Formats: sequence, structure tokens, C-alpha cells
Amino acid sequence: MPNPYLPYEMRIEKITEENPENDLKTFILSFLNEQDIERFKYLPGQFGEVGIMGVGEAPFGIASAPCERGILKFSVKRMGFFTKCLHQAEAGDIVSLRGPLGNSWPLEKLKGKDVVIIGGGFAFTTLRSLVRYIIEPENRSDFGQIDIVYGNREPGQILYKEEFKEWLTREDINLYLSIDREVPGWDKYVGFVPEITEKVINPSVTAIALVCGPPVMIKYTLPVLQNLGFTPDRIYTSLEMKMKCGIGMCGRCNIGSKYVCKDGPVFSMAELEQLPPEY
Amino acid sequence: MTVLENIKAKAKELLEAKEVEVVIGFAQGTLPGKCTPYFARTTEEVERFVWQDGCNLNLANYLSKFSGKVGIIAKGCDTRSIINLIKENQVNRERIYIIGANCPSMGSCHNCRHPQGVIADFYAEQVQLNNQDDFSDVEAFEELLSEERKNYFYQEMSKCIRCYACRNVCPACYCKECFVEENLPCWLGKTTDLADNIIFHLTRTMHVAGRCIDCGACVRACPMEVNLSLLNRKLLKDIQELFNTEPGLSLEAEPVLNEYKEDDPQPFLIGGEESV
Amino acid sequence: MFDYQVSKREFQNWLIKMQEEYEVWAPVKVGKNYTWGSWDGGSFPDEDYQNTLKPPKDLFFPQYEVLLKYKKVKGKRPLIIEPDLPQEKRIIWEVRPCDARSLTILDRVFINKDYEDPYYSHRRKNTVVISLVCQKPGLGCFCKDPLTTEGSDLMLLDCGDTYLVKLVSVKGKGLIKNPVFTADKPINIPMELPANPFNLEIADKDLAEKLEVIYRSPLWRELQEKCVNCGVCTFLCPTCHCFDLTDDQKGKKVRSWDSCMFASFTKQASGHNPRPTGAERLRQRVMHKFRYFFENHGIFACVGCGRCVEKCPVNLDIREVLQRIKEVQ
Amino acid sequence: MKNMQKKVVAFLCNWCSYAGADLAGVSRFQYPPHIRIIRIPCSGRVDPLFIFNALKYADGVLVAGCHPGDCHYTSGNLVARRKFALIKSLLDFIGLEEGRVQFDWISAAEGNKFAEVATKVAGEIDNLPQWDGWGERK
Repeated sequence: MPNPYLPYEMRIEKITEENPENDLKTFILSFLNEQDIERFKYLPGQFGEVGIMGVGEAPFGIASAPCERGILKFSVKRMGFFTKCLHQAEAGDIVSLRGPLGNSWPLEKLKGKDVVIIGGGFAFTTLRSLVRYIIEPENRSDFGQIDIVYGNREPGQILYKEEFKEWLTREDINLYLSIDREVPGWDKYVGFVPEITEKVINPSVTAIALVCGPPVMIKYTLPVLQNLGFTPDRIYTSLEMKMKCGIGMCGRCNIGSKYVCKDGPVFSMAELEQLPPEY
Repeated sequence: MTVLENIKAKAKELLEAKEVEVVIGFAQGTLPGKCTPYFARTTEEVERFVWQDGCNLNLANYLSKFSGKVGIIAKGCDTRSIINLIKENQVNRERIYIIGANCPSMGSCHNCRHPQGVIADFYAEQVQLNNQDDFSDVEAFEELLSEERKNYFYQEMSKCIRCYACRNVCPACYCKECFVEENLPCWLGKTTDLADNIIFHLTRTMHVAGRCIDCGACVRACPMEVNLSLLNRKLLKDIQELFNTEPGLSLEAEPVLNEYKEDDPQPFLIGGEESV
Repeated sequence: MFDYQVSKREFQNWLIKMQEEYEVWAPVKVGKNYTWGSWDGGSFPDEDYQNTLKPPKDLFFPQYEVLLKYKKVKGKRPLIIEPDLPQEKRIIWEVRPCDARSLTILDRVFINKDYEDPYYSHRRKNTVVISLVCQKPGLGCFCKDPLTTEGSDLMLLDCGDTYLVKLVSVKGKGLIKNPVFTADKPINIPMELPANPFNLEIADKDLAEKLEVIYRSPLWRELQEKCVNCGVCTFLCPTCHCFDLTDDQKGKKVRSWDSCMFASFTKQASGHNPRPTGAERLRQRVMHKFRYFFENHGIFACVGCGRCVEKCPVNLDIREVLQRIKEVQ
Repeated sequence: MKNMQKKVVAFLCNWCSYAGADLAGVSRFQYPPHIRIIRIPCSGRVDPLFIFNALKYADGVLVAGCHPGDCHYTSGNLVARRKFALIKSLLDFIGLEEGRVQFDWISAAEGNKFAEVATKVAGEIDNLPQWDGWGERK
């Protein structure tokens, strides 16, 4: 078995500032060694441990999709020591990457179903990966109707702005962009994610909801989804915990007997109901 | 009445009158000779209190765990730590009721000068004990060759496993975030390299200097039996000699490293004291 | 059943012979405690040898170790260097059966179907474990089976001038090619000890059932009241395996022991901490050992060696904790 | 050549000793190149940790601040003075050589004193036995 601590070497190809505060950046990484592209097989929802040699590592959901061959995308908010250092990196710098780690969004279960994707703020990363995966022509017919609710504080915080613009024009997905409060020039939805969801989503009985966002958003969205008829086994979310090893050994990201890094990060609400509320 | 009976009677009285919500003391431990911290909230629970050899933790360490009114059974060390905590605004004097009692474990610290409480709201016994600390252990070590001292020190430090029991049982170590946990900057490697161990212990010794009252809790807590007492007692001796004071004896005096005198000795200067 | 009886002298000669090929590790007395060290080729444990201060987990999963090194070359990409994996062949002997058994618990963590920790697995593969049966329990002991052979390659029982030797694993049997253990030695010696002379088991089915329902109990707050959240119990535990990964300024990725008892263990960059107080942290330690690990691996992550009992600075006795949990209605 | 590889870390108060070092430079008073200066806001800012940590990598430490009575913050150096006495004594106690860690008061006007002290301290540290970096340097 390969050494799980040995990382891939990645070059930062491009850095995009995502918000006016400049504390949210998207990094596009490419593999330094061509043959690693084939070795790094991943699915939407998985994450990687991005590392700066001599500084440390931190886990981030992979925002790119497998069809975007040769590159990986990570969107990172400046929070603590590591993200501060990562934000100081420049295009051309070399970083390390371990992964792919964890499970993915439940792609097998989603097959043939309608999918409701609900995201808030900068937590849209692995959801973006999923959307990108679904709309790939060879995959699109595997899924039913796609509804996406994506809420933000204000328009400046929206991730992947260009891409969302393009998605708004697509016929094969229904995209509902919203911001918390009225802003001049904004012609999409206004209001918090739970209320928008209640207003625009009219799910089929087998539809599956995937939710990712700040804890308070998730807290108020869950009852809405339940009112709309989603059973706990048809609601999924992706959890965040402090992680180090990413392979279920270092012992800090467990919720009950499950390790978020290895058994997660994606869990159904039905699974979470079986676990202690320790996250 | 015995000391223990006095303690129990007072504790019950305080709890019954609702003057305190809890009394911190000791109960019988699960191993021979060991006592364990115990928090009595009812008069029945008070019955579990013991006061005997083995009651050697510093209970002042637990005061910050409670927000309401707290009674504490305090031996000499504990009261001196309480004085320090009050002076450093970690504990509110109004919030605590001190039941003073002579230290029951006289065997373990042979040269303790203050086995009886320095402050108390009630004394469970009134024996005045007079001991002299001659610092003979420190002096004996000072007599050794520098090479011998360094070898011994390195050997002791190499035993440390950085479990931080010494820090966590110490009432003087009340920082919410210790320098060993800071990562911006990261002051200390997360290893048990000799260097990291030494830097940890020397820094901790200095950080508690002037507030350490040599209660020995760190020494007894150490699972690896590192001789931490030597470092702490060396500084106590220095503080006595250089500044003619002893920590934790009065609510009025500032901790020795928080104040200064115009004519403080400065033997550390290049060329010695007279170079200025 | 034991397979051989050998005089201690013969055993010693055999072990000295083995030193040609193996590093031999044994409990070495320092002051009044035993620590793991290189065997001097002559010493046998004293009468007073109960167990080592630190468990043998250090020998497989050291308190800190370098996992990777980076070399920065100006103008070029940094070089990632994987250190040589441990290759030394070792024999550790006089391991107590509880500690030998703890290795099978660590194996489940570090070597599994998804990932294998090469540093651990190499040391494990290259090490022969010779255990020595405990004949009287220590003050804090609460093991289930002092005669367990789990984790041992060979097992010894001290009979005064001789050892009874039990061949346990293939690895252990492979060692006994040496003429010291000849066929004329008595074989198939019945165990003279009763099956469980200590009868100390505390962790039982009852406990597992209680742990199912006790998560929200106020008992945790009460039990942890005296806990100072140091790392003694976890660092001295033969099965605790939580660790941290850090990069040091000198270009090394270092793995070091960490502890679920420390507040910083689960504290996130945002400041949020899923286990904010001592109560959650004590609960995590107990639940991990006796419930979560059991759910994942079908075995408790505790061998009853008693180190945490004897060394806890505030005498927070895990036996008492488990007893209290069992008494919850 | 051997001595050139040694390092001495000097923690200098911004308001006096650092300016003194500057003055030494401007006045072309020679002082040894292996003194590495770290500017600090006041000698009172010197946490014992700085000194102990510096010794992990350097061969010696010099701490210099304003003369007693001249502190920019009134009493920073006076409070530090008690700490320095203990640090010095503690290091001696655990077997460090007398000259390994040194303290002095150097004002902004004492460029020559800085050069003298720096030369003396660096020279003494050069002549001490090889420092082991708290046991990590073999």
C-alpha cells in the first residue's frame, strides 16, 4: 500500500479573488507529475489535504469536477494560520496535496432522481463539483430535474460568479440565486436560504436534497426540507471538523464511532440522527 | 473535636446556611495512601471528606471551575495560592470561604515553612508550627560542578513526556492559552526533543517565578518523576536572597516580579553589580 | 499449554545468540522505575518488576517521529524526501501480556483495509514480542485475562530457575530453530495457573449496554469535575493513539502524540470547539475506548494495564468511572 | 573561521541599545559580525522564552536595555531587571557557562559602549566550549 502521508506535488496555476474583502480565494492547482493525474481518481464531495511545506496542511473540499482533467480547484476562506499562509501564496508556487480523501456525494443514490442542491456562502465548493459533474453531457441523462438554491449575504460573496452567470442561462438546471437583503441592481431572489427553498422547491417524492452551508443555515433549512416531504434518508450534508491525518487514524474528527475524514464528510440526516450531536 | 470533625461541621454549616454552593475538599482515593479532590454539595456528601496524609494536591486550582460561592478546605500552600489568585484577579475574595487547616501530609515536604493557613475565614485547628526552610537541597546542588549540574538537568528533562500534568495541576498556571499551544507564532515544537522539553520547563519555571509557592503539586503530578522542585525552589531561594520576600504571604504585597525597587540588585550585569 | 521448559541460563544464551541478528529490548531499571531500553545481555527482571512506566507503544508508534522531510532549493521545486522505513529486526521481551495485547489494538488502527501506516507496520513486522506472564496484579490492574497470548509471538512463565515457553505465532515458532530448545525438553506442560487468577474484568457487556444510553447523562460533568485535562492517562495508555501532524521550521513533517483530553485537540480555526469542556473530553475518552472502538472493531480499546489509574494526578480512576456508569439507572 | 560560524543573538531595546548599535555603526566602531540583532520595544518585552528559544539555535544571547531610570515607558527595564537576575541565576544553576547569556544597559549615546560590549560578549562566547543547542546539536 502507498504511504498515505506522501503527498502529490502541485503547482498553483491561477488564483482568483472571489469577494471584495479579499479573504476568499480560489486556487487552481495542476499536477507537477503528469502520471499523478491518472492516479488521483476522485468524485464530487471528496476532499484533499492541501499543504504548504514547512507550514502545515489543512483539509478542503475539492471544488473541481473529475471531468476537468489535470486540474484541481479549491476555494479557501482566510480563517487561521494555515489559510493565512495559503492566501499569501502566488501563482507558480508549489504546494502539496494528499487525497482524494473521504466519501463523495451519494452519486449512485442520485441516479435517476431529481436533485435539490442547497448551498450558502463559501460552502458551495463540493456542490459546485457535483453540479459540474451532473451537467457534463455524458452524465446529465443519469439525473432528473436539478434545482439549485444558492444564497449569500450580498452579491459580492457569490463564488464562481462567471460560472453561475452561465448556469443561469442553462435550460437543464433551475438555479435560484438569492441574497439576504435588497441591493440596488439585484434582480434575483432576496431572502434567507430556508425561505427561498420553501418558496421555489416543489420536490418529487423521490427527490434528494444536498445541503451545504453555515451551521445556522443548515439548522433552519432542515425543518423546511422536512415540511417539503424530504425524509431524513433523502437529505445529505457535508460536515467539517478539525482534521489532521485524513485517513481515520489521528482520532480527532470522530462523531461517535464515525470519522468525518474517512466515513464522511458526506452524511445523510438519517445517519446523523444515529450519532451524538458532537460537531 | 478533631480537625476533620471541625472541618465537616463548618462545611455542613456553610452548606445548610446556603452560604456556599459547594465545598472543595478531599475524599478517600482508590489507591492506598491516595486522596482525591471531592466537591461536597450536601451535608451527606460532607461525610466523605477526609483530612490525612495524601491530601496533597493544591485545591486552589479548582476555584476557577466554579462561578458561585465556594468553600475550600485549604492547607498552607492552598491558602498562599489563593492569595496569589486573589491578587491577580483570578478569584474574587468575596466568593470564597476558606476553611484553614494544617497540612496533614507533613512527611512529603520536610522543609515546608507554612503548613498552616496564611489566610482563612475559619481555622479548623490552631496549632502554630514553626519550620525553617534551609534550602539545603538547592545548596547541595549548587555545590556540584557546572558539568554535573548540567548533566543532571538534561537527564531530568529528557524524562518529560509533555503531558502537561505539571502545568495543569498548578494554580499559578491559569493562562487560558499557554505558550505551548500558540501557533502564531509557534513558540515550541510539538516534540519531546530534549531542547523542546528544556525550553518548556525553563519558561514555565520563569513564568511562575514569584508566584510559585513550592506546593509541590507539579512534582507529585509528574508521571515520569521529573525533579521539577529543584528549579522552582532555586528561584524561591533567589527571590528570598535578592528581594527579601516570599510569595503568597500577604494580600497587600505585589508579586515580586510585578514590582521593583530603585536599588534592586543587578548581579547579572556585565562586570557585575558595580559596573553602573 | 506450554511447549518447552528451559533454564533461565539456557534462555539467556539463546537470547544472546539472537542478538547477532536482532536488537533485543527489555525493561531497564532506572531509579525505581522500568523503562524500555536495550537489553544488556545479562539482566533478568527483579522480583519487583510489575510493568514499565511507559507502555511499549513507543517502540512502534514513537512519541514523535519525522514522516517526511522537505528540502527547499532556491529557484527549484522543493524536494519531498520519504525517510527510510524502519528495517531493524527487534526482539522485545518481558512484555506483559496486557501490553502485548495492546499491540493488536493498535494494529487495527494503523493497518486496515483502506490505509496502512508504513512506519508503524514496518516496525511491527520486524519485531518479535516475547511476553512474560504476570503472576500478581499491580495496584491499578484490571485486565481481563493475564494469560492472554494475543499480540505475543512467544510467551514465558517464570518458574524460578526456569521458564515455561509457549510458542504462539508463526513468527515465534520460526525463532525456535536454535538447539537450546531441544526435543528432550518436556513439552505440553499444563498451565499451572488458573484461567483467570485476577478476576479483574470491569469492562463487560453490561457496560456496553449502559454506554448506549448514557451520552447525555449529567454524570460526565460530575465525573470530570476533578479532572485537570492533562495528558497523563492518554500518553501512558498502551492503546491511545491520537496524534498531531505539524510541519516544523526545519522542513520536517512531524507526527507527535496528541490527547483528546487537551482543549486544543478539536478546536477549529474558527474558534468553534465540538468538545468545549472537560465533560465532553472525558466522555470522548471513555466512549472511544469502550463504545466507539468496540462498534468499529469489536474489541474495547483498553487492556486494563492500570497505568492511567496509578498515575492520574487527581486519582480519577477509570475503574471507578466505569463502575459509576454501570450503576446509572 | 570556526568562530565565524557561531551566532550571538542580541535583543536590543528600540529606544536605547538599538540606537546605540546604530550609532556604533555610524561612528564606525567595529563590532563582531556574528552578533544578530533583534529589535524589541523595551527590555521589559523580553520574555524568558525568547532567551531560552534563541539558545536552541544560537551560541549565546545578549540582552541590552536602557539604564535604570531612563526607560521610555518609565519602568519597563526596572521590572525586567528582577526577571533578568532570576534568569541569569537559573541558567547558572543548570550548569550554563557564565558568559553564555549576558545582560547590560546601553544608552542611545553609548555607541562605543555597544561596540565594546558586543566585542567582549562575542569574544567570550567564541571562547566557550562548543554549545550543544540544549542537547540537540551533536
